[in-house]
Amino acid sequence: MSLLQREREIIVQNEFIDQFDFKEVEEFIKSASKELFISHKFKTTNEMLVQPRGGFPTYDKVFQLYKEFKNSGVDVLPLTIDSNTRLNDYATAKKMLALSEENDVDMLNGYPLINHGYRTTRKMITHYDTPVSLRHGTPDARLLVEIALASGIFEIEGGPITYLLPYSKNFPLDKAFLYWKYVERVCAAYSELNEPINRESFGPLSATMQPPAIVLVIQIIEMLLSLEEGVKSFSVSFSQTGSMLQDVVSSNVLKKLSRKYADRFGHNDAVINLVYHQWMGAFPYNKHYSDSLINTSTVIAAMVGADKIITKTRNEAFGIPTKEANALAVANVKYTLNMLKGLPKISDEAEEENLTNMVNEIMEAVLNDSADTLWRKVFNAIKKGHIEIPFSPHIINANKVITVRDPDGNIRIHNKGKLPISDKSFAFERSKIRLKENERVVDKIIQDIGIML
Amino acid sequence: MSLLQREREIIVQNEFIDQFDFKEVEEFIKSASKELFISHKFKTTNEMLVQPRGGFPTYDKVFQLYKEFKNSGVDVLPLTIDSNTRLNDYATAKKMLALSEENDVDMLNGYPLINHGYRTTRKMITHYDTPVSLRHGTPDARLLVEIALASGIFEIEGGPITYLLPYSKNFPLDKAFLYWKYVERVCAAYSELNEPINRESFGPLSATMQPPAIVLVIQIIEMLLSLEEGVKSFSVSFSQTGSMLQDVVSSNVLKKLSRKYADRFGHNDAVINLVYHQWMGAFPYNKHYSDSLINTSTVIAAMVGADKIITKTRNEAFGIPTKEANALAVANVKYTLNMLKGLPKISDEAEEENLTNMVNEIMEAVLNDSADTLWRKVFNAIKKGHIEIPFSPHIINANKVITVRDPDGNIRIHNKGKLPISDKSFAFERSKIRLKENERVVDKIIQDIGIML
Amino acid sequence: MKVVTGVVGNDVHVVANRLIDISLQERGFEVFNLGVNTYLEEFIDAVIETDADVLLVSSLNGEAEGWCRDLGILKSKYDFSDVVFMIGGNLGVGEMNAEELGPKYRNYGFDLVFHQVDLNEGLDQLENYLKERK
Amino acid sequence: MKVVTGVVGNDVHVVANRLIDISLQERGFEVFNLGVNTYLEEFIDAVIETDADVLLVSSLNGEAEGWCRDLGILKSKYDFSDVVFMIGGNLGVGEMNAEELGPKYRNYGFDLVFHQVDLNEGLDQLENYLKERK
Ligand code: B12
Ligand code: B12
Repeated sequence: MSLLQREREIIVQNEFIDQFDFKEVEEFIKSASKELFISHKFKTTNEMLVQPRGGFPTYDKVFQLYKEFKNSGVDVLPLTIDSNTRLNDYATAKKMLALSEENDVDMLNGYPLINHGYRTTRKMITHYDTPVSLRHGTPDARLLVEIALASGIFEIEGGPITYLLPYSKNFPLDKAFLYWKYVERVCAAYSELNEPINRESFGPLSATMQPPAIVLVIQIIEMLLSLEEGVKSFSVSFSQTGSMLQDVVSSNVLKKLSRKYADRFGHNDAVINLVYHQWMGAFPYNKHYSDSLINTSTVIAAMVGADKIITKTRNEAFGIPTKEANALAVANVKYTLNMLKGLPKISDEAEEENLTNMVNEIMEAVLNDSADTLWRKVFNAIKKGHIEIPFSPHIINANKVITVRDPDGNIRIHNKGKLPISDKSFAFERSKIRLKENERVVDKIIQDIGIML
Repeated sequence: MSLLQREREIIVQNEFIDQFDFKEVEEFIKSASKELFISHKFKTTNEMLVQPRGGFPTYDKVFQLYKEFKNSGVDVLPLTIDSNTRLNDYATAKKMLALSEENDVDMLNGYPLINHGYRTTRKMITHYDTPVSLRHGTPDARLLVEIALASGIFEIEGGPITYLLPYSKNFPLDKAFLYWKYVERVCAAYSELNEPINRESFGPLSATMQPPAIVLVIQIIEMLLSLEEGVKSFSVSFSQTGSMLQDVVSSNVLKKLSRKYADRFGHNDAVINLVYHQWMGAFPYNKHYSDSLINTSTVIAAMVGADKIITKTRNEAFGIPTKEANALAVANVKYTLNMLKGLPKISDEAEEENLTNMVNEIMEAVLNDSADTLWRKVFNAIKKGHIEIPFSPHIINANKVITVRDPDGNIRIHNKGKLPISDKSFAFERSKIRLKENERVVDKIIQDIGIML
Repeated sequence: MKVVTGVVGNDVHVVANRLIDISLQERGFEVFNLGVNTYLEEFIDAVIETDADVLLVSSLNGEAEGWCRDLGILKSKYDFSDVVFMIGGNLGVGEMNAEELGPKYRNYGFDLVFHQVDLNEGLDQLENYLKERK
Repeated sequence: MKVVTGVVGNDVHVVANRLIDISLQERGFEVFNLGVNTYLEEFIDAVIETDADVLLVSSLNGEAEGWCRDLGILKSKYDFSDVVFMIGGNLGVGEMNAEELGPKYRNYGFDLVFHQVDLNEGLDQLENYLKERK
């Protein structure tokens, strides 16, 4: 028995789940409907796929949610996991699930997949026969991903960096790398049975003043870590920055460089897709304004040429959206995508060059680290502050980089901290920033966080 | 006494209005608040001005409408005139106004300005101290414009072509030219007393499958006819075509050519602004989709760099919007414009060149006509079918031109009728069209009219 | 079958009118299209002149009510018992309750009333109505 | 004045927490920021250790209720009569009725409850509350 298989058997021996039947799961995946694979859908359509977010504590509510989504023309269904499960706190999740079921109130902000188990969940997923994407934010997602795949969820979001720095306070980084290696390997193994399992990185990060250079570096790294383990279908992603041009520039550079680095590391056969997240930052409390914001995101997604868009709802500022509000958002996005015609090809040479340079500079610094494996190089890079993200709650994050918006809304690097970018690149960034006389950077940041309010 | 003044005195002797006091009106305009002049607002702001449409039969309802608009942050107020007044049928308007006042139902689709009179209307307009734009669609607008200007309405929309071909069945074209000459002269005369009166052309025309070449030609012609009479502030306009790129191309070419032709005819001192109309064609019955459509229009308006946007509402398919729905639309547009950052500069050389050529070709044919004055040349051009618009109800319209959409939504000239465009330009247009095998042009047109449904 | 059609009153919305013309012809009707801006009297005259079976009135700009209230008086002067009177489009100013508009226009003398109903649906119903009447 | 602050439970929303830290300092408070993912027991310990005047709990991910129901039990073990207990952020899953949430959280043992209330408004009210109590 392989080492991986040994580890898997240990992982699935967990008091919160029933007996895990590897044989049966393998059979299920082997003969699963192609319709469940987003990798298949990407291959067979030219249209941008629309995927909402969403998950409720109980099976019934998720079932109803999916029904609404299907009526609204959804392309990819989400399964959002509650935050206790994300932190492997299955006991609390169980308690809250019971409370939710008894009292018909939602005591969890997502679906506790472990507690429901794969036998139950699979029923729902095969019933709708539509790709489902696992949305979690879990540093140690080994068990969660086993259960997800066994349920028929063939797209797994996340990664050791993107599901750690924004989502955890002190989960050990090296463990996250190893646990995600497990996830990649399991996905790679199942990918050989049918259509490929798709892995997706989470580009929005902390969704707050993230500079594209860092987002792109992290996207490329997580892609490489995944492809290295044999994954063949990968989605890179980023979220609306607040500047239309910066979105276009980010997209152009990300498409180019993700392909370049994949090829450089010999993964020429890997399929790479681009996912765009509608505005992930603070939303206005006015629902009409939220509608306007969401629609504007949709237009931009079409202009950047994303392969999939992940939607928000008019309820975002208030709380988990009702299924109706969520499905409405999907229908609106579908309408707009369908109606949008004659999209121009946009680019900005100077901006694209500078972003390309910054990404390459950081990548070179990472790859030049003396460690023996890619994940260790990246681990060191994060420890050294060569990679860090603004507004991470994690203790390992360097918290030296400071970003502000320029007058066009572009997120610019104001303090570069330990980021290994050249003086020239940094000078370009700084040259765009305009602070008013006596304006304090902190006040500017507070204002820049709230640009959509 | 000048000839014009003699004509004016005759015009204002109308059984439906009270005594018209020219002296008093002149005094009023001389000392009117600068805030009432949109020409002043254009000069003093960099932001896109937002103007809704709207008008109700009774004074009170318009007063309340304006109040809603002001609360929503409106920049320019509209005064939309009912369709009887538009056709100079003041008797019917009077009857319907009385019915509306008695029964508290709206028996008119706009404000019957003649019946209300300028003394009453001026109270409302000076009360809000905000520019008001007259929206009508009247071939013979002489009396209406006198009353409007006397009321403090310092932007007059329309023109002899744009308010005739889409708005009338058999009103004589030559009369329209002469009556609009009157309007231009009155506007020019008042422009010397205070800030300039702004004239605006109505680019949407019949709002249905209008090819940009024709729209631009008509915009330029109406601008020239107006500047020729001494008007100093003019707005050219067009409405969303259904293709983002075609909107951008139209805008770029219209800005360039309107300036070029104004200068060529010696009107270097005239200020020209660009107005963008949100989608003017058939709206969906789903109000959320209408919201999405409207927001998309707003994004495009920002991308084309309009100086003013004219808004629609989520009620468009249903009927005249309530004041609340109308104000909501304004607030949403303001929000989106404020939130949109980092807009790219877009252009498309080949498309811009072809559109420029077509406009120049038609303009040259018009200007080469042997008639002695511009308006007669244009009159002949329309009679000859050198200028015509699809879906005009007017008997003089040639009805030979047929347009269809290309796969990117661009409106293309499929039959050129008598349009004096070169073979090369026409070949460019035709080369973009793709009809399915055995597809009938009429079915394609029906489908192309309904692209937003 | 002969149909007289047009847009009533001071209404210039011509797009639907063009489509109605085409659709009626495709369904095999003989069409007399008076176009936009047509007054009730002109419609009545045309029905008599052409000996039409159907009068199909459109109205889009919301003002139909004002123009159609006198249909009863006009109808009473002639024998129109064989003619189908039909109206459709957007039959009120502002957002209307379709349920209220039906009885109102039937009261004025219309047999078939279609507020914000798709053209093809309306024409299907017309054909059914004609069939059943036989 | 000393304030202990942090985000309760399995909640990683750190943005408001950073702003709270800055704003409290600007208003002259001495701040002990426990950051995100802080459990009720840790808050209580910190209040005792630092002898704080105010405990300012944030919760954004909607799960505060589950984490705060035991506050009463914990409070009953110590004398916290001088400490202001305050909570704010997004205090329920889904769209909530703010009027219902106030009494619920006050019942758990909070003195000041701010559901979807702007930070500065909340801190103004805290300062008023502290003034009035004197
Ligand atoms: C950015 C964001 C994220 C980022 C967070 C990055 C990070 N580490 O900080 C990411 C993408 C990682 C994220 C993850 C998740 N998120 Co989140 N997130 C948001 C979002 C869009 C903005 C939050 C933000 O930063 N706002 C800016 C700051 C400055 O404002 P604020 O946090 O709202 O705080 C203001 C006030 O509340 C107040 N305030 C805060 N605390 C206190 C305390 C007191 C005493 C007072 C007076 C005031 C006060 O002060 C601030 C300024 O006025 C909100 C939705 C929104 N509000 O628009 C959702 C939101 C908070 N997230 C939500 C959820 C559910 C999650 C997830 C569980 C994922 C999921 N199921 O969808 C995970 C959480 C995992 C976990 N373990 O907690 C929900 C919470 C649901 C609910 N309450 O019903 C929200 C509301 C979105 C939604 N509608 O579903 N999220
Ligand atoms: C394009 C348009 C214009 C163009 C018209 C160009 C032209 N000459 O045709 C322009 C810009 C010039 C224009 C002018 C005006 N318009 Co206009 N216009 C529209 C708009 C946006 C689309 C109309 C259209 O062409 N639709 C496409 C065609 C194919 O569909 P349709 O007309 O809706 O018809 C369908 C059905 O109704 C049905 N149908 C029609 N007739 C019949 C008959 C029968 C028997 C049946 C079964 C079915 C049927 O068949 C069609 C296909 O299904 C509509 C709003 C909307 N619907 O989105 C407003 C609208 C019709 N206009 C309106 C108004 C008020 C005006 C103006 C008075 C200006 C103003 N005050 O705002 C002037 C009219 C002046 C006048 N004298 O009439 C209002 C009517 C208000 C109301 N009913 O409450 C509308 C609804 C807009 C609004 N919400 O305010 N307009």
